[in-house]
Amino acid sequence: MDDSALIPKGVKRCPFRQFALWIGIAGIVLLWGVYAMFLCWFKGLNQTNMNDAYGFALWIWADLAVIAVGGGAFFSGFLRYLVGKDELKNIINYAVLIGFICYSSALLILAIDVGQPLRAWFIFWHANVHSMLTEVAFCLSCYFAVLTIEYIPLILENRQINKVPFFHNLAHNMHEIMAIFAATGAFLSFFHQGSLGGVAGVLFGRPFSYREGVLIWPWAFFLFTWSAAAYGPCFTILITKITEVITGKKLVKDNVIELLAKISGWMIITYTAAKLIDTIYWAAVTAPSMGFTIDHFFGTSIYGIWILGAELILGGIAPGLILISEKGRKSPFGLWVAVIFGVIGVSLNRWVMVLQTMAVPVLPFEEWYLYIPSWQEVATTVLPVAYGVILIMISYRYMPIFPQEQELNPID
Amino acid sequence: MKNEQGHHKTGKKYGMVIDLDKCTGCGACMVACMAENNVPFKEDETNKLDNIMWMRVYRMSNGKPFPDADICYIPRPCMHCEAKHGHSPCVSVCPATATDYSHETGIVSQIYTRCFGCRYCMAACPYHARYFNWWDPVWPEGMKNYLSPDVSPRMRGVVEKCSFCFHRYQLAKDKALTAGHREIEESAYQTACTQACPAGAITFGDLDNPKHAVYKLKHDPRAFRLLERLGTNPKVYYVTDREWVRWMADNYQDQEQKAKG
Amino acid sequence: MFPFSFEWAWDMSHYVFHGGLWYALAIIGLGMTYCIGKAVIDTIQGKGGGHH
Amino acid sequence: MKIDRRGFLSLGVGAAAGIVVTPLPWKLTDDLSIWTQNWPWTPVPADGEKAYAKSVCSLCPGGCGISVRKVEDRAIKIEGIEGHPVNDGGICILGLSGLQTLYGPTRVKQPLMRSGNRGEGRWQKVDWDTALAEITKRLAEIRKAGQAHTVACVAGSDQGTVPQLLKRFLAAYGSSNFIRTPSIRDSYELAFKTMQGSEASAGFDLFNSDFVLSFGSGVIEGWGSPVYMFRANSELRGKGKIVQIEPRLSNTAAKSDKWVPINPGTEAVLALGLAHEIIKESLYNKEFVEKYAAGFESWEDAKGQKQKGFKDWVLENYWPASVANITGVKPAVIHELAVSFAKASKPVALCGRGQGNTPVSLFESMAIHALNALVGNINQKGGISAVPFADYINWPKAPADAVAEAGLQQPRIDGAQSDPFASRYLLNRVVNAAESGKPYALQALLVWEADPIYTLSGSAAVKAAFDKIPFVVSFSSHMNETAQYADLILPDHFYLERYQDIPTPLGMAVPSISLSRPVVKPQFDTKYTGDVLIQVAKGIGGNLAEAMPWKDYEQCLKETLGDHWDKLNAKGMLIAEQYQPPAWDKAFKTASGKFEFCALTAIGETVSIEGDKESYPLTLIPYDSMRLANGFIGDPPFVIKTVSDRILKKKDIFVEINPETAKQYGLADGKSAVLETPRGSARVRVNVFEGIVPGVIAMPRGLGHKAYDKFLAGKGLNVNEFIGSVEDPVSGLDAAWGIRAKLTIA
Repeated sequence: MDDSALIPKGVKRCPFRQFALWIGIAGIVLLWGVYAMFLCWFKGLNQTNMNDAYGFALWIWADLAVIAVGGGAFFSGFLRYLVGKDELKNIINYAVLIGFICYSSALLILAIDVGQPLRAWFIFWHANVHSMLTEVAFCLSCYFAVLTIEYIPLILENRQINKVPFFHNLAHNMHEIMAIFAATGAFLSFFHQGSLGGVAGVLFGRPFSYREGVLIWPWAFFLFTWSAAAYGPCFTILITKITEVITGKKLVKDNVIELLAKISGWMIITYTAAKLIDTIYWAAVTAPSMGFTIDHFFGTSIYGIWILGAELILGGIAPGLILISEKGRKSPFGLWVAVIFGVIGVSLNRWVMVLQTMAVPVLPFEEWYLYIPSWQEVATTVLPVAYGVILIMISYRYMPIFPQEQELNPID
Repeated sequence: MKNEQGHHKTGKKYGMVIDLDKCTGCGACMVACMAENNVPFKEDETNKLDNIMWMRVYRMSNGKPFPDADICYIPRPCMHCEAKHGHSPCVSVCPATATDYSHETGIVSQIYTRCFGCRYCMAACPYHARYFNWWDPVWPEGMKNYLSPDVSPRMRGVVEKCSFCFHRYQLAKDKALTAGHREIEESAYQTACTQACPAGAITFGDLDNPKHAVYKLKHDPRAFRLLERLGTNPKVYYVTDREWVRWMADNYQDQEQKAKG
Repeated sequence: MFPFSFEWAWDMSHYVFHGGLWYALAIIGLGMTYCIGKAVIDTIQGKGGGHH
Repeated sequence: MKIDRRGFLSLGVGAAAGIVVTPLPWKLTDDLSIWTQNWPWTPVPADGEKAYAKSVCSLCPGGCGISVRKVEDRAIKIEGIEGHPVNDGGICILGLSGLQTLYGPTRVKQPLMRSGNRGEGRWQKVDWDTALAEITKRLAEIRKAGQAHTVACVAGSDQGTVPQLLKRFLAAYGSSNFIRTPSIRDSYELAFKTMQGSEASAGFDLFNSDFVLSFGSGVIEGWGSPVYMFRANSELRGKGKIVQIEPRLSNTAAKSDKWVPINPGTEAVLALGLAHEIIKESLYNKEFVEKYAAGFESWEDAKGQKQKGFKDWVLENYWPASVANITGVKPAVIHELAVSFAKASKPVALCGRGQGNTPVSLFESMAIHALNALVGNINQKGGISAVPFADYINWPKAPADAVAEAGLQQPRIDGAQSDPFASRYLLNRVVNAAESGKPYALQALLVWEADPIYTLSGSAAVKAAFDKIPFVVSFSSHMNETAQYADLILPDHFYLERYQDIPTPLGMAVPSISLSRPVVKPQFDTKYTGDVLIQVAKGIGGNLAEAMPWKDYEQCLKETLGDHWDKLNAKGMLIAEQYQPPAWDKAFKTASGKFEFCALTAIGETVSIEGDKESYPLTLIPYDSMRLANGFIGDPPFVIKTVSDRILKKKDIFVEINPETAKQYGLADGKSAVLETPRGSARVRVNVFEGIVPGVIAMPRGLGHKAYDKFLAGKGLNVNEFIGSVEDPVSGLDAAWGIRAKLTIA
């Protein structure tokens, strides 16, 4: 089959057979996930290893993590459209695509995670405005709509679709007012990223994750927004770099990456400082007032104090320092290390805020609760990865994702 | 969750006082509750992390070696907390308003047909008083016969918990209305566990009503609540002579114990 | 979500929350209406059509 | 019409937009959510007229008043009756779950005849005519062959009309082999008989005690009438002291004011050690001991030989130091305990381990009862009293024909009642007798409200004995182990479906009668055991028919209760309110007319258990829990659901051992181990528990069922499979309190 008519002009793509083979491989993984998803839907959540102590588990972690790393989309949009960092237009498409994948995955996982998916719309219909989760749901869905709006023009710019005048015009018009959408998206993101932190931070029955705060917002609220803004770009850079490795092409110019890396670096450093202060205050004041000590929270080998160290040092200080130093972010190795550590660091933070919160015994006669996900949970968590790979492959092949690709990879 | 400040004064605050020295750990409260509230059961119930038990009797141990070892049973219904904001940790987090704090009774309700199973309330509850229906409820051949029409059986995928036998409150209220009484008698509204307890360890009533037994009992100097320092303001009190139980119940550390007493 | 559902209350929480929500929804809705509407008009006026 | 790409795309987008604008998706979404709220497989219980039916629970001898909530003709909840003298509104965990058995799959729904091998579970469903014809034919044949005495009956009680009808049936038939299942009742009845000369059961006025000295009795674990004792325990809070002497920190021990850990099986020695201190300190009740007791001081008998009295015997043999050596209780503790017990104003000592489902040796029950005598708290407020058996059954003696006369001439199969110290019933000996065919081979066994295959120690031997009995009939209304092993099941109505008179609840100090009344109509094709007996008697005819002159059981019950019938129907329970236990001068029907300490000094020592110390360094003891029913009915699903995961995890049972012992044998908490006793071995899991005497392994009773449903069957192990019967040489009772064992890493 020849799909050359669909491929953007001026770029080179692999043969269709090779493309189809990889889509097929990812498709098998996807199907495995879909099978597990249907098991969960038809047989119920007994298919998971969640239990009454672990009402929130792997999935909620995956949700929080993909939304955090998907924060690259809103923050790049914020930087480009509102702050005016115009260079970022060269990576914004990809950031949007990654964000779209992350957010759609998050929504899909949520649809599997709830016990009554067919009633999930009650969260909107019977909204309890005091719940952080309501805020998450609303902002998440709205922002997903924004991401879709941001992604649609890319689809419409496909060579064949763009031939249709209506679509051409629609894409053009959407580009025109994209700043308004991006601003709305940034506004929504500030809230839902924060609310995800709020989800854990307001749990005053769970001294491990509970944080004091301002008005209705616990400090974790702000830390989550901040960390999403800080680590989201790391993930955008990471995926861009991986894409470059796989395609064997340079797709985005170094100055663009370095700008994003620098901003990310400073965000990480400031975030880590804030997180450190938060941690100290929590360990010294908040938790003890509730009858808990730091030893209590880090009582097992899995949830040892190492996890806090790893999060703050390896996931915070290290990538932050690398990225703020010019030498660090300019060295390919430094950049790789920083973005990988950064992404792991923020994922670890989300893990801790969800799973360690559940694991720590609160009642005096309880033991630590430990949990290992079932294959169905793993499969449904891997599902979005396969789906993301497929969507990136299709988008990269047929849409003009990287504006600088043509310039950087001239076809002779 | 309407902010009905005005109702606070006229409302009741139903609560419990459990005498841990009388409690024998026999488990009658657990079964009374399951029988009253159509709680399902499954073949293997030894995984205590997925067995629905609105009223669960926990076992505390003083951790001392033989022969100074001591144990104490501690029955744990829903605490029907009334924390800072006038409601429990779970009520404010429910995104779909499927759980609510009643200012008329002080009872935290759960609307099963509203709940869509996000389990955020379970994450919020430090007492593990909330249970998720991981399975469809299935009753063996013939056993559906004993199901009570007063409490609807729950479907798979929703959270359930102790309601302080709210249907009994409604029944008592209806009865009082028909009889022309303004007040519900203390004895007219009692939970299934209170009624069943063979040791008479559980006392139930309006914590704010000086005529009710719980009012006096909660002021007992030996009375305490579980995890009081979390600020959940639970409506279930415990009484015991055993000091180690009182210390442990609120996670007092050794050094705090020394400082305090 | 709507004032006619029973859990609705006319209080500050609802003003703030739903104010923000409906504001965002309005921007998204109006923005998209504008884009689609303008694209329809543009198309009728014969703009676009692959000779871009 | 030609559809080009552009048209197609517009059409698609148009259609999608169109569908969203229509109400269809919204309607569907709404419908789907409504569907999830009314899943057809989630039951909706039918509503209807509500009513309460009052009755008495007979799942155990506790005699609690119950009030059953009904909707139309469905029973939906069992509750205790407020103000009831036994339970005052409270109710135990098993009583609460009665409806699960009533309606559940374990019921025997019609008469069944075995079609496969014994215990295989293959049955032929038959109608009552066929079933009755079968039992009548079999029993008539045995009788005709002159083997009437080889028919025996095992029943859970010997009081009330059904056990009396069984007894009467056997008597007219020609057999004296009516046997009650063993329990602490046997020990108490025997102690009363030997020391006080009374035929009576034991009553305890714990509500008015101020010092309860319990030798392992699970006051809050189902000992006596469970709910009554729970209430007494609560009543005692702040008013009196409870001291629990037990190898294990049971719930009773944990709730007591003091737990005295003791080496298992040495309770009698400790009791006498306490007696030693009480006598030495001269703290005993002088009035009682001097005026109303015999054999306290040493005396010279008619032949002029010096006989040692209780006092000298105790002072010589039970020095605190040596008692401490045996029991593991420190001399200072013995002394302090003795003093505080004797100085209390209403002290009482109790015996019977756990729920008292097994007897203790006569030596033990007498030693402990001697403490009550020393403090003079017999037939007193707050003490122990001998409660006369109910006297409302006054049927004329069953007429006997020649066959019956001949049969009754034969000795009892269990040799019970053969000498003054022998127990009234010795079911444990039936096992040996059936196995060996001595004194004669059993031809038929009728089982009512008992499950000997499950509850007797040495399960394998019991089963082997059953194999030798050609005809086993069970009257069980649910499929328990013995029913499963029977040849014919003639299911009785379940307790909620029938009338039944219930004598004085176990452990209550005042005689009473209660009446169970049907709260629902029989759910299945079941029949009163009384009716079966009447019909079989009529079928065999002759003197048997004469002995059972009633039309049916209900008529028999009504006539028997006479004036009480109406009152019982109205009140549920009749208490002899005016009853006062006889004063000391009239209380004792012994030869001396006094309380006889000498009965104790006349007999031997404690019973030691099976197994040698070399091969089996540890001791296995069973323990009881309210959450594990271990009698003729097993745990319904609700009850098994409450069992701790430190007792049962999936299908594995946990045994408790002290950390020191665990360390010694390299066993870690939660890990698997192999338990081995002279009677068998099996894989268990280890629960390292600080509340148990080192060297002891404790295993719960009530698990390891092979009968019942998937909720109970196959979970854990039956401790009776690991413990063998050990006969008390004096009373003949099975006094095994444990067995030697070893525990090794699996």
